[in-house]
Amino acid sequence: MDLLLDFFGRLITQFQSPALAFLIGGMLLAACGSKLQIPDAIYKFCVFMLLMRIGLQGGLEIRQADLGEMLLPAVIAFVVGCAIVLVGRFTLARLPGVRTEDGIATAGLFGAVSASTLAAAMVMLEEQEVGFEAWVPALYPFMDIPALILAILLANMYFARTEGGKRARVHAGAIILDSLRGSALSALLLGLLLGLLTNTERVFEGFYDPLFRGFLSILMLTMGMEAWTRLSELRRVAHWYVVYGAFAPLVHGLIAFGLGTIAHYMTGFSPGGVVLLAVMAGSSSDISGPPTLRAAIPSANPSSYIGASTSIGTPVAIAIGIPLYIALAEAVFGL
Amino acid sequence: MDLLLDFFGRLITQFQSPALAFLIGGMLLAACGSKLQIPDAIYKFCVFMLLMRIGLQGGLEIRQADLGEMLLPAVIAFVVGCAIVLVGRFTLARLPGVRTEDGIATAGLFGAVSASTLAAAMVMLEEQEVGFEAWVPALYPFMDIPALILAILLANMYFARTEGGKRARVHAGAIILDSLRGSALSALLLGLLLGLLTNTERVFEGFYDPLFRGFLSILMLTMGMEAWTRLSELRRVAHWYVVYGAFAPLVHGLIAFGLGTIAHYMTGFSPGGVVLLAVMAGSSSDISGPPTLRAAIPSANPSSYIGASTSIGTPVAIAIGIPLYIALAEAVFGL
Amino acid sequence: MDLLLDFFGRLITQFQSPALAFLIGGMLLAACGSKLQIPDAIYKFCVFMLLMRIGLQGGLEIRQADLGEMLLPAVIAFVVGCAIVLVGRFTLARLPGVRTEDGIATAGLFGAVSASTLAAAMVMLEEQEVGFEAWVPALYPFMDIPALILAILLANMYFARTEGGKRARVHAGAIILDSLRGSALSALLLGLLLGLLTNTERVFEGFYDPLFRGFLSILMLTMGMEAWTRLSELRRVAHWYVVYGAFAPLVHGLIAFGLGTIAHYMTGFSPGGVVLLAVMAGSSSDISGPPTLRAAIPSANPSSYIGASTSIGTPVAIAIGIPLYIALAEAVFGL
Amino acid sequence: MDHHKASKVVIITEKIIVEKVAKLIENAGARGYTITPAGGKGSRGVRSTNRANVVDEFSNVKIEVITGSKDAANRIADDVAEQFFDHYSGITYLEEVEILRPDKF
Amino acid sequence: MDHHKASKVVIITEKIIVEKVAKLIENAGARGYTITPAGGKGSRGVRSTNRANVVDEFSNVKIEVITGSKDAANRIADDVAEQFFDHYSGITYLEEVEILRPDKF
Amino acid sequence: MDHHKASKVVIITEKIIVEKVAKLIENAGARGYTITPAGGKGSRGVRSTNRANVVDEFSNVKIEVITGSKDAANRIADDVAEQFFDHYSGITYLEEVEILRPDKF
Ligand SMILES: Nc1ncnc2c1ncn2[C@@H]1O[C@H](COP(=O)(O)O)[C@@H](O)[C@H]1O
Ligand SMILES: Nc1ncnc2c1ncn2[C@@H]1O[C@H](COP(=O)(O)O)[C@@H](O)[C@H]1O
Ligand SMILES: Nc1ncnc2c1ncn2[C@@H]1O[C@H](COP(=O)(O)O)[C@@H](O)[C@H]1O
Ligand code: NA
Ligand code: NA
Ligand code: NA
Repeated sequence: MDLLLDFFGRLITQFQSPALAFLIGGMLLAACGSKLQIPDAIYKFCVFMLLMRIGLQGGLEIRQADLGEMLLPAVIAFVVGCAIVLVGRFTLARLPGVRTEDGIATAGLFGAVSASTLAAAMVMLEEQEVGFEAWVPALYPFMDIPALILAILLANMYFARTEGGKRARVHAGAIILDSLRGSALSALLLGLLLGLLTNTERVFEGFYDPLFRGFLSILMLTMGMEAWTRLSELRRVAHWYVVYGAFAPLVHGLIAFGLGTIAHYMTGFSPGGVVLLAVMAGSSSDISGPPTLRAAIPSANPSSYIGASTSIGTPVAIAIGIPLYIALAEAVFGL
Repeated sequence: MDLLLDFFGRLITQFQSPALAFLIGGMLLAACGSKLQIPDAIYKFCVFMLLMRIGLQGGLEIRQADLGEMLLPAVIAFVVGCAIVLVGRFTLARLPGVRTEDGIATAGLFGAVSASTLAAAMVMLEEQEVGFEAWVPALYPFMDIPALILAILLANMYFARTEGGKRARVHAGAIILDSLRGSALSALLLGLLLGLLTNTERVFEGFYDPLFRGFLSILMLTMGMEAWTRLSELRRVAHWYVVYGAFAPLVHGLIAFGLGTIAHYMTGFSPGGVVLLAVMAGSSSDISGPPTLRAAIPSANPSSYIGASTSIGTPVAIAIGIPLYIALAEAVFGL
Repeated sequence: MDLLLDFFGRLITQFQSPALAFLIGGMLLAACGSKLQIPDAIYKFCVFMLLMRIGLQGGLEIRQADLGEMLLPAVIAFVVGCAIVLVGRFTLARLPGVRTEDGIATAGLFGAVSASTLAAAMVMLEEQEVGFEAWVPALYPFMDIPALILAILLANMYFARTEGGKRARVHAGAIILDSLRGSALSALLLGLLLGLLTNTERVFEGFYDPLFRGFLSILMLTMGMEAWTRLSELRRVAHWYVVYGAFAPLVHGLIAFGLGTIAHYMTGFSPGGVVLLAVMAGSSSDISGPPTLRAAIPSANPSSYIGASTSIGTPVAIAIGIPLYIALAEAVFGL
Repeated sequence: MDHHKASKVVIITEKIIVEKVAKLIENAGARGYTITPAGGKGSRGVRSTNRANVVDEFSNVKIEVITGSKDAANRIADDVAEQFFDHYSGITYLEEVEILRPDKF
Repeated sequence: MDHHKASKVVIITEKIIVEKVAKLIENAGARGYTITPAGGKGSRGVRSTNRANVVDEFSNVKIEVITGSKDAANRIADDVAEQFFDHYSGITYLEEVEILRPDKF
Repeated sequence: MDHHKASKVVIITEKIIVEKVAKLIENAGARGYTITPAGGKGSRGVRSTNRANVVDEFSNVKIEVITGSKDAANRIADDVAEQFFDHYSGITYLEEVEILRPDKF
């Protein structure tokens, strides 16, 4: 009982975090019909700044890291990414009123990872002074890419069965390349490389790192406005997407949290790392996932999966998921 | 005599302020035909940064403020906003060569408030270490909205009389909502709210506050270029707009300064607050005022009111008005 | 021998500089087909920030400078700018497969100066704590403008001869004005003026100076991507452009380094100044040069000169030239 | 596929009234429209597209409507001109086009 | 100069498939095309041009192809509609134009 | 309202010469023009609209001129092609349109 009270106390403090505040502020603005707009160039710049900062920091710190430790968490990331898609395939995609391909695409998007959500979680962990291994952000592609590939594969298997025709081959290599070339992953990987190999400390410490929080706040504002604006698209699709969008992030996050906790006890994976793993699982891709799915499963209706993710999944993943995992970590690992 | 010399000494120091320097620099660039352009996305971003910073600061500091003190200055702001429009209606709008509706729209724009001018004044007060109450920027809407509504009302009364037809109803509620939803006021109010309710200190101190001056300098540069570029539009309208644009800001500012001084002696309204009140009165709206007036008084010629405001009124309000009120405050309140 | 080893040791350290790292990172991204894009508004903003910072710093420091010292380096800058164009006219432009006007335009572009390259060199000198006179960046127009004018003049002389017709007059005044009005030079000169005449220390120290490195890194990234993307244009022009693009920057830089060294022994021109003079000579104009040449020599094929400069010349000037001159300066002046 | 005649109405006007024009178009029964950013020069001066406009709302847009009914097209052009072009700058004109799927327009 | 009749195909569709459409156009033998940013409203909802789209790839483009061969024009219009408009939103239509240099198109 | 035939000249060319083309249009007696940002591909390679162009001046624009005089339209098309298209990339074509207020064009 005491534990529970303590837990809710911690949870409530998290809600005052500026990242959440700006997210909710953005929703509020859109709800009130504000004409404020963040220009697209600024939005893209914010995303670039965050990913470059995350990448550079990872690269700079990975130099001293023992990458062997990364193995188990990477396997977990892979397993979780695939599991999310499989679960979505056999629950959401089978519900009445949900077209199978739409359900599969949605599961793929929720299995993939949002860099912005990850960035928000990193800021909140830093605020709480909860540490994590330098290589944790590099787990991103291990969860993101398999989820997208599996979803595309499942969609093609479904088409092959229903249309009776010959099964379209899924070019996993092409999809992997496409993901790595996407603006999100390529900025992250470039940052990692630069941080690892070159003298980027000064530009990291004097520019990317101090401006990180600020640009994140603008990004959260934009995402909040977008979430609200796209709510209307959900009206045109089945209600199940709302249900999935509301609960799936937390279920996914808690599964990853559980597996991460096992890794903690087995190999000493840090509590902060467990939280970030849960955040990745709970997030749904906002930058590179949608166009990848749109191109690979063109018959899936984007209103369903983008609506479910942008308008419901992402706000839930950030505003409820992150505080929840941090509070859980504090309770479980006694931070 | 000594007092006057002292006053001019202070006035001259103000002119080296970077905000003014960049404003004049922008005019110079445009006058020389420079091809330098500040992209629209950057301009919008600068405006957002300033308003968010002003709002957050207000919100953060208002927590300790005694809002009762705000009452009298808010009433003054309201009265000044309306007075400016009425004076304009019965002077400018009656001059030969000035179409009545153009004159009314111009008076409305000069009664409304420019957030950029306010920001410039705040920086200059901070440079001089002149303090003001945290809630002063929140006086903005109390002057801005009534001025716009009154102008629209007067225009419709005029149309009703001249066209003899039935008087078009002015939907004050709709105009208030429209103003609050404008990008300027909604960013300011969101900032206030976030500052008041959430833990935004770190992002304020690490991002919005330190970058404030820099983005203001870019904004001033842009406004200077715009002022010069639009000068040509004034050629097509009556000369009276030039006269009004040159003198009205200072007259309005001095009226507000006077009323503010009374509030100073009655309720201890701070000298910095008096200056900012004068600055608001002297400024003319550059972001949300023009589209509001354009939509509500479509027959008014935008070249007249935008020309008078952007090309003459705003440079005068910033480059002469702000230094004047600060020097006055130093002389009157013995700072 | 020892000296040579020492020199190569220094050279290699330079390669880890963040400016180079981001440049090469950009080329890598483009080579891998990354979809990352830096929005045009952000690119323009980065350029503005760098030029304003260089200008302001120059202006602020020039106040204490002895401008008499500037005379000899300015003459050298002028001579080098013209020499580069003349050499290009009588080598590159006479090669088989190279159209004369294309060769002349290319020589003009390589004689002109790149502000971004200059900014990168300034950051690298600051990292090495190698000082230079405050007025060195102000040498820029003394090399840039004469080179462009001379190229346009030579092109017209060539047309007059070949087409037998009357020689089109070159309006040197118009070209000078056009150069000064270009976005690069006008931002630089405005910065100088503001730094010299107004109280811009705080905005310089709190905004333009600290953000300089960061925006430079983004600019270098963009230039790297652009360099790779435009490589394909070179396929359509003679191979000599590749050869010229690869060697001319270093030859030009070393000539300027030599003349600068003479000035060092004659009038005490600083080693850092010598390096920057060499960098200017080795760089080729990327912002204002191309449109100026395009307008003034319309028959020259832009693929040749822009390809040679953007894809080969600039990467060589930055990635090999700057480290080379710094290492040379360390060896020669015993820093 | 069979091709069918249809009409295109083009409206070039100030961005600030784009929503009102869109409503007018929908009320006239058209099924869609396309908007492009535009600058230009007409009787009321030059407008630019991508300068930092302190009063950006005043830049232009080009709105195109394809409709199968020549009547609807005429009505849109006439109504826009009547309702807006006294106070806002703008022009409108019509073109003939060929469409593929007449049921869509 | 002499003027010659030619056809213009206009395709308004989602930005995300612009490269595929461009390939289709080139395969049909056209010598060039022009792309303009566009927003709009059709049967599948409103798209905007310059809001910060978190999923910006979904905004529209307008692609115009001038070609001297009416056949090529028809083929492009038909093929685009068949291949893409089941799954992506978009419209296509044709216009008659007059060109100056028939060898260029 | 009555409708009247008029001509539209379209010029797609490099942004860098837009001012010169505008002057040519005004000298030909046209009362206005509309400019839209454009990218595209022609005989001289691909141009893009919103990448960070280090040499941004080279992206394209589409300029449209409506004029009541078919002669003026022809002259504009011919002159632009003659004066600029040797050295700058670009195309030009004409269309027929219907206008409402013939005095305006
Ligand atoms: N003759 C014309 N041809 C093409 N566009 C025009 C013409 N006249 C006006 N426009 C466009 O319509 C807008 C408004 O015109 P106006 O109301 O005459 O100022 C201008 O900014 C141009 O974009
Ligand atoms: N009737 C129409 N007139 C002009 N543009 C249209 C029309 N219908 C659709 N469009 C354009 O084509 C795009 C896709 O249409 P749709 O596939 O119907 O959603 C829309 O976003 C509009 O830009
Ligand atoms: N066949 C075509 N159809 C449409 N636009 C074209 C065509 N050919 C060229 N263009 C446009 O005209 C520009 C210049 O063409 P060019 O001079 O052939 O490089 C291109 O970038 C395209 O925007
Ligand atoms: Na996920
Ligand atoms: Na005012
Ligand atoms: Na040079």
